[in-house]
Amino acid sequence: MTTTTAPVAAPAATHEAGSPSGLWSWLTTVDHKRIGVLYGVTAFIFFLIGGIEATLMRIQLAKPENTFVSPDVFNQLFTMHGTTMIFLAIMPLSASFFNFLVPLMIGARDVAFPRLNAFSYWVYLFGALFINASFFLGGAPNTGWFGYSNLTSSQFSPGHGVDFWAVGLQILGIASLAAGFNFIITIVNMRAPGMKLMRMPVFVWMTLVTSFLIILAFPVITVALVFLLFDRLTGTNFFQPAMGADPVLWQHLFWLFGHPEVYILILPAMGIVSEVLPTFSRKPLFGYPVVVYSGIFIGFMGWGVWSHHMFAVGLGPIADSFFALSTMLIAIPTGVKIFNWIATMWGGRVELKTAMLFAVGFISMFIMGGLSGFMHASPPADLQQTDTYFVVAHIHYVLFGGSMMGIFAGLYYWFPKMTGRMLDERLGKAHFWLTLIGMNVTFFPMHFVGLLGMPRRVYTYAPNMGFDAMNMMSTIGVFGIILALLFFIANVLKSRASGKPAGNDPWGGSTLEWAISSPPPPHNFGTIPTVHSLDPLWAKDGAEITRTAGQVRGPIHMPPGSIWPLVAALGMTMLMSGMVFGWYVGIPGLVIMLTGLYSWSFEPCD
Amino acid sequence: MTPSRRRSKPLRLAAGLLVLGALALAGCALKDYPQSTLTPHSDLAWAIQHLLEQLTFWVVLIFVLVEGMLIVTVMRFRSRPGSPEPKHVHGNTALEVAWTIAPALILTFVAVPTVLTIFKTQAKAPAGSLEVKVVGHQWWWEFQYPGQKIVTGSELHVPVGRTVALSLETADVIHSFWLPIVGGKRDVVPSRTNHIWFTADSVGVFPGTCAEFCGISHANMHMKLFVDTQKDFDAWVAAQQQPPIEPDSTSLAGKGKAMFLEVGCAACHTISGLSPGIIGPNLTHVGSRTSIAGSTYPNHPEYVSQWLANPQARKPGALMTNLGLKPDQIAALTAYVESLK
Amino acid sequence: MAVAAHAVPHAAHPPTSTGLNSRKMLFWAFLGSECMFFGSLIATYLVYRGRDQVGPHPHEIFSIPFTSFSAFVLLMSSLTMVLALAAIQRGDQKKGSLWLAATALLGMTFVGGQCYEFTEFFYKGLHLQTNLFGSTFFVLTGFHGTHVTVGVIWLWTLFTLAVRGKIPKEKALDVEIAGLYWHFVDIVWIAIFTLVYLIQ
Amino acid sequence: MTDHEHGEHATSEHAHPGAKAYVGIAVILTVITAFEVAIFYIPQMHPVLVPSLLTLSALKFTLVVMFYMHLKFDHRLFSWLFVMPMILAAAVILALMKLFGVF
Ligand code: HEA
Ligand code: HEA
Ligand code: HEC
Ligand code: CUA
Ligand SMILES: [Cu+2]
Repeated sequence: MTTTTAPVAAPAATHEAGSPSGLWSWLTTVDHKRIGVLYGVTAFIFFLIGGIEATLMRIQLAKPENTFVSPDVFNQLFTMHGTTMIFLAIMPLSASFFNFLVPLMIGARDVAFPRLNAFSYWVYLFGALFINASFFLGGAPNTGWFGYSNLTSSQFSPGHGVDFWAVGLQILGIASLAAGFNFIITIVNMRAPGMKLMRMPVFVWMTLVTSFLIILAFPVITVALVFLLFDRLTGTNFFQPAMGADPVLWQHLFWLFGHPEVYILILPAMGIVSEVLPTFSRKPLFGYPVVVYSGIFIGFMGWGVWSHHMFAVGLGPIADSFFALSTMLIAIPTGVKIFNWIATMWGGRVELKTAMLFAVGFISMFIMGGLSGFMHASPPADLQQTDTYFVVAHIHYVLFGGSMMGIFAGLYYWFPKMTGRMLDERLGKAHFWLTLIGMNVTFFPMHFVGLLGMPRRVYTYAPNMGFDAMNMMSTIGVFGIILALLFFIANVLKSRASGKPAGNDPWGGSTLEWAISSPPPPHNFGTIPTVHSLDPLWAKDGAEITRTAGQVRGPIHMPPGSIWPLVAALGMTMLMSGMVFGWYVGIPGLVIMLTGLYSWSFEPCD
Repeated sequence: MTPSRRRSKPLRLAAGLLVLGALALAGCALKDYPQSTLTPHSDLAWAIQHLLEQLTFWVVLIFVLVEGMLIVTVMRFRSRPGSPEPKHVHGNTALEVAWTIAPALILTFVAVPTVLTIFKTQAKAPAGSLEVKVVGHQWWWEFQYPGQKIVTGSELHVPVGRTVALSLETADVIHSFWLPIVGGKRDVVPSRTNHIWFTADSVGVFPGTCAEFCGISHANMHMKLFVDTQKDFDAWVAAQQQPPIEPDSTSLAGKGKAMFLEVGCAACHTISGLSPGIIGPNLTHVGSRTSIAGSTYPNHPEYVSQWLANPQARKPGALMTNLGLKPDQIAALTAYVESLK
Repeated sequence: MAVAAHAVPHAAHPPTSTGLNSRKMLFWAFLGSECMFFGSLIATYLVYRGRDQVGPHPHEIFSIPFTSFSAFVLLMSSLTMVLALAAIQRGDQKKGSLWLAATALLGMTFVGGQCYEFTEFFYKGLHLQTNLFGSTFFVLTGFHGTHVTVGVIWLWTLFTLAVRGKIPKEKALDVEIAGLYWHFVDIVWIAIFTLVYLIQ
Repeated sequence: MTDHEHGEHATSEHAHPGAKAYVGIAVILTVITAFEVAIFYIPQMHPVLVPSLLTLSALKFTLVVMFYMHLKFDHRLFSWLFVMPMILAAAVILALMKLFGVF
C-alpha cells in the first residue's frame, strides 16, 4: 500500500482502491486494522495450541497413575500451557482488539506509530514461534510459567528449555512494550476533535491503563530474565544460594511483574464488556466516571499486592498482613464495576444476542473467580490453598471465565465490523452455552479437589486420595469446551462463506466505529467526526456523524506500507535467539536488524 | 486452642453449615479424603479453618446475592416485543456510594480476623515445644530431632497434644512442606530457615506432600505424619535411638550388610556406626518405616527390591543411582534393609 | 527505540489532540519505562549489598576520586548537550555540531573511564562471577554503560547530520529527543554514583 | 513538522533559559558533586552521610530534569509521564529493601 490519495468519491470506491491484497501487502502492512486481524488470527491459533496442551494434561490426569504422557512431557505441557495462554493467546488477543478498535473508537486514521505497530506484531509472531520451537529442539521449558529460581539454574535445569523460555519471554516483552508505548501515545494524542478523555469509550480507557501497566511491568521481568540468563550463560550469582543470593528475589521481581500482568489480562476484557452491555441494554453505561476510575484504581493498586503469591514463603506477619489488606482492597473497585454493569442492564431492554450472553457470562464467571481470589487474599487460608487446584480453579475462572469470555463477547460484537459479515446467532448461542457448561464442569470441581488436598503441577496422583471422580469430571468438561470451540470455528467459516452482510451498524452501537462501513476503509473516516458527548452516535448529532463519517473530502494521506518492520523484527529475534543457538545465528541477526532499523529510519514516510 | 469446638455464634453456625453443606463431600470423611484441608486436627489447622469458615460465609453470601441480582436483572429486563425504549440514566451517586461502602464493610469483617490469625499463627512457638528440623530434598523429606538425636526420612512422628515447632530448610531447590491436617504450607527456601508450629489434637496417620513444583518427581515427594500417644511416641523415640540392628553375618541380611558397604550404598546413606553418607535418607532404622522413597513405595520387601533394582522406575528422576544390582544382591540388600527395624 | 522514534513520519500529521508532539511524548513514556528498568537493577544491587561471604568488597576496590571525575564528566556532557540543543534551536548548526561532538567526546571519556575501571577491578579479582557484588555491580553499571554507548552512537549520527547542514531549526526536535535520552542517562548515573559508590 | 508543533515550540522556547543559565546550573551541579565527595571523606559527617547524600543527589537529579530536560517549562503531561513511574520505581526499591530487611 502506498500513499492513498483518495479521490473525492464515494467511500466504497476509496475502499476498493486502497485495499490491495496478496501476501506482500500483508507482510508490509502498517494498517492498524490488518495488524489487528493478524494479531487476532495468530493469537487464536496459539489459544488452540495452548488448549490442546491443556487437553493432553487433562487426559493424563483423568485417572490416577495414568501413563498417557511422561512426567517430563507433563511438566513441559503445563509450563507451555500457562506461558502460551498468557503471553501468546490472551495478551495478543487483547492487542488485536486494541489495534482494530482504538483508532476507530477515538476517530483516528491510524495509530500514532504505524510501523512500530507492525514491528510489534512481527516480533510477537517470531517470539512465539521461537519459544514453541523448543518442543522440537531438545525439549520445551519445564519449570512452570513463573519459573521459580533456583530450580531454573543450570545446575537443576540443564538443557536448553529454560533458555528458550527466558529468551522467548524477552522477545515477547519487546513486542508488548512497543505496543504499549504506541497505544498510550495514540490514545493521548490522536483523538478526534471534541473527544475529551472523559468522553472516551471505556474500552479505550482500559487500553490506556493496560498499556501503562505494560510499559511499567515489563521492564521488571526483563531485568529478572536478564539475571536468569546471565546466571545460566555466564555463571553469575544472582540466584545462587551458595554465594549468598536469595532465590526469593526472583519471586519478588516476577510477581512485581506478574500481578500487574493479570490485570493486563483482565482490564481489556472489562473494557469490552463495558461496551457490549450498554449496546444490548439500549442504555448508556451506568456511572461511566466511576467505572473508569475503578479501572484506573485497579491498575494502580495492582502494584501493591504482588506478595500475595508468596504467602507461603515466610515473609513475616507484617508483610503478610500488608499484602493481604492491599489485595482485599481491590475487591472494592472491582465490585463497583460489577454493580455498575448490573445497573446498566437494570431498566434497560436487554437483548440476549450472543455477544451479550458472553458479556453476562463474563460477569457471572468473573465474580466466581474474583471471590476465590478474595479467599486467597487471606494468608492463613491461602496457606491451605496455595499451590493446590483451588488456585487452578481461581485462575481459570478469572482467565477463561473472565478474559476469554470477555474476548468472545468482543468477537461476536465486533466481528461484523472487522469482516463486514454477521456471525450466525444459533451457532453462537450453542457456542456460548457449551462454553459455559463445559468450563464449569471442567473448573468447578477443581475448587474441591484443591481443598481436598490435590497439589497443582503433579503429573499423577495416588488412587486412594479421593481425587479420582472430580478429576475425571474435569477431563470430561474439556471436551465440552472443545465442542464449543468447534461451533465457534464453524461459525466463523460459515460467516466467511455465506454470512449476512453487516452494514455499518448492525447492533445500534453508540461509539464511533459504527458510523463507518464494515469493514472500514483503510483511512477509516472520510471526515473525522467532531465529538460532543460520551455516546456520540446516540446523541442528537449521531445521525449527522454517521452521515458525514464516510464522506471523503479532499486527499487523505495514509502512511505507505513497509517491509522494514518485519526485517527488523526478524533480525531482532535472530539476534536474541543467538543466546540459545550461538553466534552464527546472533551475528547475522544483528546485521539484519540493523539493516531493518536503518532502512526504516531513513525510509521516506510519504 | 482446645480440640473441642464451640460454635455458639449464629454466624459461625451458618458458616459451618455452609462449608460443610457446600462441601458435603468433605463431610469429615477423612477416610475418603485423607489429605483434605477441611478436616483440621491441630490448633493451627483449626485457626485456619475458622477463618476459612468466615471467608466462605461472606463469599457464598456475596456470590448468591450478586449472581442473583445479575440473573434477576437479565430476566426482568429482557427485551420483549413492545418493550419501551429505556430511559438514558447515567448514574446515581447515592447508589454508587452504597455499593462502594458495602464491600468495604465486608472487607473489614474479613480483614480483622485475618490479621489476628496471621499474628497468632506466626508468633514464636511456645517454650518447651518439641523441636524438629525439616530438610527438603529432591524428592524426599528428612526429619531431624536435635533434642533426641534422631534422623529419619519421609515419616514424621509427633506426640499428640504437645506443641511441635518445625524449622524448615532445604538441601537443594524450593519445596513446600504441607501436612493439610495440621495446617498450611511453608516453603523451604535455600538460604532461609522457616518456621511453623502446631499442636496435633488427635492420634492417627495423615498424608502430606510437597506443594511447590521442584522438578520432575515433584508429584512423588510425599510424607506421612504419625500423631502418636505420648507413650507410643516415647517408645518410638527410644527405638530410634538404638544403634542399628546387627544381623547375623551368615544370614541373608548379614550378607546384605557386607554388600551395603561393597556396592556403594554407604557413599550416600547413613547407618549409625556403619556409614556416613548424607545424600540419601538415613537408613539406620529404615525397616521401621511404613513407606520409603518419599512415601511412594510401601515398605515391603517386594517394593524395596523393586526400588533397589531400578529407583527411577516408579519415581522418575530419583537421585539414587541405579547400581545395576544382580537379583541375588538385591535379595540380600533387601533383607538387610528390612531388618533395620 | 531510538531508531524507531526517528522513523515516525514528521510531516502531514494532523495536529495532535494535546498539541504535543507524539514522538516526544513517546520518548517521555519510554523514559518512564526505563525508570522501572533501572529501578529494578538498582533495587537488586541494594538488596544484595553486604551479603557476600567472599571479597573483594566495594570499599576495597572503589576509587572515589576516579569515579567522581567520571561522574563530573558525564554531568558536564549534559551541559554541552543542552547547549547543542540551544544552538540548533537558534538555527546555528555549526555551533550545534560542535557541542554535539563535545557531548559525544565527553560520553566517550566516560565510557573509556568505565572500561578502565572494569579492567582495574578485574585485575583486583572482581569478576562477574566472583560474588554477588561482582554480578550486581557489573550488570548494573554495564547496562548503564551500554546506554551511554548507544547515546554516543546516536550523538555522532546527529553530528554528521548537523555538519552537513541537515538539522535545521525545524528539526531541532531530533536533537531535543536525543538530549532527553542523554540527560536521562546522566541522571541515572547521579543515582548510581550516590547509591553505589558513595553510600557503601 | 506541523504548524502545531511550531506553535507548541514557540511557547516553550521563549521560556527556555539561555546558555548563561545552563552554565550556571552546571556550576551548581559541580559544586554539589564536590560537596558530596567531600562529605564522603569527612569522618565528622558520617552520621549524616546517607541522608545528606540522598538529599544532594536528589537535588542534582531535579536540577537536570527540570532545566536540562526542560520539564519545568514543558507541558505538565510530560512531567506526569516521567515522574509517576519514577515514584513507582522508588517505591519498588524501598519496598524490596524493606522486604529483604536492609532497613
Ligand atoms: C485475569 C486474571 C486475574 C484476575 C483478574 C485476578 C484477580 C484476583 N486475584 Fe488472582 N491470580 C491469577 C489471575 C487473576 N487474578 C493467576 C493467573 C494466579 C495464579 C498464578 C500462578 O500461581 O500460576 C492468581 C493467583 C492469585 C493469588 C495467589 C494464590 C496462591 O498462589 O496462593 C491470590 C492471593 O491473594 C489472588 C487474588 C486475587 C484477587 C483478590 C483478585 C481480585 O482482583 C478479584 C476481585 C473480584 C472480586 C472480589 C469479585 C467481585 C466483587 C464483588 C462482587 C464485590 C464484593 C466482594 C467482596 C467484598 C469480597 N490471585
Ligand atoms: C489465559 C489463560 C488460560 C486458559 C484460557 C486456560 C485454559 C485451560 N486450562 Fe489452564 N492454566 C493457565 C492459564 C489458562 N488455562 C495457567 C497460567 C496455568 C498455570 C500453569 C503453571 O502451573 O505454570 C494453567 C494450568 C492449568 C492446569 C493445571 C496444571 C497443573 O498444575 O498441573 C490445568 C489442569 O487441568 C489446566 C487446564 C486448562 C483447560 C482444560 C483449559 C481449557 O479451557 C482449554 C480449552 C481450549 C481447548 C480445549 C482448545 C480447543 C481445541 C480445539 C477446538 C481443537 C481443534 C484443533 C485441531 C483439530 C487442530 N490449566
Ligand atoms: C547416589 C546416591 C545413592 C546411592 C549410591 C544409593 N542410594 Fe539409596 N537413596 C538415595 C537417595 C537420594 C534416596 C531418596 C530417593 C527419593 O526418595 O527420591 C535413596 C533412598 C533409598 C531408600 C529409601 C529410604 C527411605 O526411607 O525413603 C533405600 C531403602 C535405599 N535408598 C537403599 C539403598 C541401597 C541398599 C543402596 C545400595 C545398593 C543405595 N540405596 C544406594 C541415594 C543413593
Ligand atoms: Cu519438592 Cu515439590
Ligand atoms: Cu496476583
